[in-house]
Amino acid sequence: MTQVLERPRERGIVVEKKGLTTNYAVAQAVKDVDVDVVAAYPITPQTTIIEKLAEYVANGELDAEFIPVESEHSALSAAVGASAAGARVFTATSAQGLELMHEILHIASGLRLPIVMAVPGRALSAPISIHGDYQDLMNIRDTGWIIYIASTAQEAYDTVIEAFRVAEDPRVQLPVIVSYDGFLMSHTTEPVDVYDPKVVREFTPRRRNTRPILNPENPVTIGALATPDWYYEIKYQTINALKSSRGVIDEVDSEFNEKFGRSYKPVEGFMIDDADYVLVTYGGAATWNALEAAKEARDRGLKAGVLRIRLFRPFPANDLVKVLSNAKAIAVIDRAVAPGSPIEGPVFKDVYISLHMAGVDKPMLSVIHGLSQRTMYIRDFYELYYRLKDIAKNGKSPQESLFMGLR
Amino acid sequence: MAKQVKVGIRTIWDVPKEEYFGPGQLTCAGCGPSLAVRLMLKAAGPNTIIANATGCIEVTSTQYPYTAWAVPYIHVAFENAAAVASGIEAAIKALNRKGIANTKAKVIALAGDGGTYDIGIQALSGMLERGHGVLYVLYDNEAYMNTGIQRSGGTPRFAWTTTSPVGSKIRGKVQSKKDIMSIVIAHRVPYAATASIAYPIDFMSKVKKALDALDEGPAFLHVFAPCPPGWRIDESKTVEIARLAVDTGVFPLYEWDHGKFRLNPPSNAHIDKSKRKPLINYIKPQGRFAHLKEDEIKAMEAEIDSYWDYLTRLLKAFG
Amino acid sequence: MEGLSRIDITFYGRGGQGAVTAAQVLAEAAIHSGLFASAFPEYGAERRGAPVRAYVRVANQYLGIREPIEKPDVSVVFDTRLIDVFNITKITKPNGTIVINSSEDYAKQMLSQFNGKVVYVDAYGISMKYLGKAIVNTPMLGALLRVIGMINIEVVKELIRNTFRGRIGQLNAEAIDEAYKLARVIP
Amino acid sequence: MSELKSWTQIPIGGYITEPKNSMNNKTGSWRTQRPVIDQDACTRCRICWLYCPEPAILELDKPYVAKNGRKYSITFEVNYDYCKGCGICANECPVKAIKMVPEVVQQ
Repeated sequence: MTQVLERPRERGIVVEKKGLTTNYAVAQAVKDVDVDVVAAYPITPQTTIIEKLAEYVANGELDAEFIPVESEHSALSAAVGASAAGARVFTATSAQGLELMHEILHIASGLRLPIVMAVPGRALSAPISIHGDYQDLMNIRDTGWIIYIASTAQEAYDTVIEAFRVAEDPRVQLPVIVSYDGFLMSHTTEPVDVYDPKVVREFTPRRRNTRPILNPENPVTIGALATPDWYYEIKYQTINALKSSRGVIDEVDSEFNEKFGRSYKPVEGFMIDDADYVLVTYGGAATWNALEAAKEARDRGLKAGVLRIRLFRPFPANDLVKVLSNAKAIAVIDRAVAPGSPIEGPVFKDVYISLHMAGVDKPMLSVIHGLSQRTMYIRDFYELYYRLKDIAKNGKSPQESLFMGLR
Repeated sequence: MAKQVKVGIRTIWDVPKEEYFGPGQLTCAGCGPSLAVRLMLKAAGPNTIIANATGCIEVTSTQYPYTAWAVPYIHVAFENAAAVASGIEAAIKALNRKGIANTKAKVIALAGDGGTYDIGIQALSGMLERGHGVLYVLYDNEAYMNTGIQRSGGTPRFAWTTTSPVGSKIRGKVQSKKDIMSIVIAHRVPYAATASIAYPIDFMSKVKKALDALDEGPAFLHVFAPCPPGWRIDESKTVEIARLAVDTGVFPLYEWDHGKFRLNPPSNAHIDKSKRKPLINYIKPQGRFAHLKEDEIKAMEAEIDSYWDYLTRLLKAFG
Repeated sequence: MEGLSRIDITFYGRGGQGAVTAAQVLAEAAIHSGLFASAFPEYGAERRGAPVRAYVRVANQYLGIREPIEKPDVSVVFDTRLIDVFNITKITKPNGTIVINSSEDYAKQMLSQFNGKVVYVDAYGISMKYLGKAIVNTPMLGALLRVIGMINIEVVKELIRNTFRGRIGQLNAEAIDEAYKLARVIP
Repeated sequence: MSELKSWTQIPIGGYITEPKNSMNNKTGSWRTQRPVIDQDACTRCRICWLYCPEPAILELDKPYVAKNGRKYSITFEVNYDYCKGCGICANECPVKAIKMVPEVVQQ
């Protein structure tokens, strides 16, 4: 996780070190890969991405069609149409907007369209909240998209570039979401190394003729009706494509590393090798604050570590198992809830299943925190390490989720 | 690249022989919408991309692994044909401008009355307001036929459907048919017109006119296409009923052409009510109107007269 | 690596006064100067007149912290009435600094309970003079730069000229200069 | 019925890459009555061809001399592979040259 501190190898690739919010970093990446069509509808905290893109288009810095649609449902629908017609397409949304898109999310992956979408995560109504968490993302996790969760503005910039490569790879052909903390990242200005767009475009070459598109010279029917005789097979192709996209995801990242000097693993550990107590996190605020807490705990002799999940779908189960097998107790910090589930942390369930499928049985704690941007203090994470110590001693997983910070 | 058909369609012998839709689609025998699509594509030619809403035409024309379409076709969902078409049009524009592609293909959004009047109206309005160069073709069979005859915003008043049943207290649909054309025209589109499968030459020449207008913005065609099972008519009567709809003044043929309003033959004679055929000729063969009593037929007629009054005023203002 | 040198700054303003922009420009200037910075606003919704906080951390190395600043080293106060709203004399570090848009006398009176350094500037007067309206963010930035010293004022002015193009950018840059010159420490 | 294939054998996304392969659906089997064109009465007006929703009326470059001596360069024939027997052609024929005949009797 320390790679963010390193400067990429100097080969004239970084043209500027900019101070960008994560939303602006995403817009910058979208410009640098030279998309053809942007279709989007404004929603907090996504809005500044599309404002910036509209500005790029208005200034002639990005040669694209900007479709200011009348709803998120139409945003993704227009993206589907444009992608099916062979364009490189981007959209972005949050929260209620992502929910409104839900129907088309399944269709975009089912039709194997390489759309890239940014999702600064946000709480879902009711009560209405514009603030950040990951409830929106968790609600759409089963729609067949590849999902990354970035933890810095730099990573979001890099990941959008990687996302287009992965999405358009003929072995994948799936839509990709790049998510990150609403507000805590989307509106936070941070240093971002911006690359030479020529190099970015070399890295994301246009792939013509690798997939059938809407073209009168070669008429194709997209979105046919499948009877029970056919639905299962066509659906399974998408399931399999998502599962096997992992190879391409790794390959693209290692090429990205070669070209730009940065690399991100599906799970990233910090002080993890000898850690007894591990907080599993995703996103920026939870990860970085947990990391500060881990440093403090280490200063006091507790072997604390952080494991961040960067690739959420396809879920990197084996990677997690490898890293977590030596821990004494594990907590998963969820900024989302699955009400009525056996235990309420949605990612907790994924981690728990991953470990148990591999025969690894550790005391585990499901932590819900940071809903609607309820402040997650470093001291909260610090406290969790000591809870984990007690849990390890006890040897049993608590049967209830811990709703941290709840009055 | 395939050539766009350039010849105008003035007589039956101008109708191109090429077939771009079917046969082998699984529409009901005597399907009005199926004929509408066949005629529409004859006029549009092969350089056309279709974005189809969920509906009768979609489920019957693309049952995997077979397609009835000879032109590029996409179906995404029910409410978003206009949005999908917007995306395709934008993609073509961007790719052509950037030199990545070079296509002259025209985009047609195709939807039924449910996908247009009701669930799709937001996407339609958005597409019209943004000014995409897309032809939106509404094939109107006046109810949700694909799901088994439920009322839509396009179902006429008094009509029986499974969700506007004829009961002892409520007899058929209570509300009137939505005036979709006025809604579309209010978006100040360059070209919008009504058409009928019973008047194919008029319909096909309107398709051509509409496609020619796409450089300036969106165009809209409202095509009347009866449904034998839904209307409870004999399947041989589809065209005859469609013709009666025009001839009785129920479904007037007109166009909104760059700010000018024009009634087309034979409707241009129908401001004079005596030139219209009696309404009963249209109602009587249709099972969906079988329950109508004298006063209900009168009310229906009054509604039609009032619509004609509105059209007459439009003609005065914009003719 | 050299030792950590870090400064936590909170801007207090009202929606429309440009506190969020000021924080962002400061962070960008720090980044352009080769430092690390992160800036984030507390409120994302656009609400004219509502109290707003924006946080900036500047450091000579990467900081992972993603907490709101609870105890700022420097508080930048756009409006004296915000002192009580945010309890600024209590939350600013006792050895820290408050930069305030005020006259000397009023600042003395309002911040009598604060033991740290107080820097005052008539940002209102400067913004009226240069911009013809009470948008005090750029003069407040000028006064702040006098205090923190890590960031070159010319970098900030250049960014301001890029953010607000044309004449407005130039006037804002001049407002920064003037505030930088006129900012005074209460003895 | 088409041959059922494994998920590894079908084009991705359920795309159909062969235009108009619906011609494999021989919808003629739906018919309960068939249109029969009286070639001598037929005036070659093209109306049946125009109004057929399938299309299942073929316009052929086949010369024909009618009993009344009129010579035609084209002939309209019903494509019974696809004709669903709706009878629009018979209903619309201005000279009533098309008769609908029950299929059962035809056998």
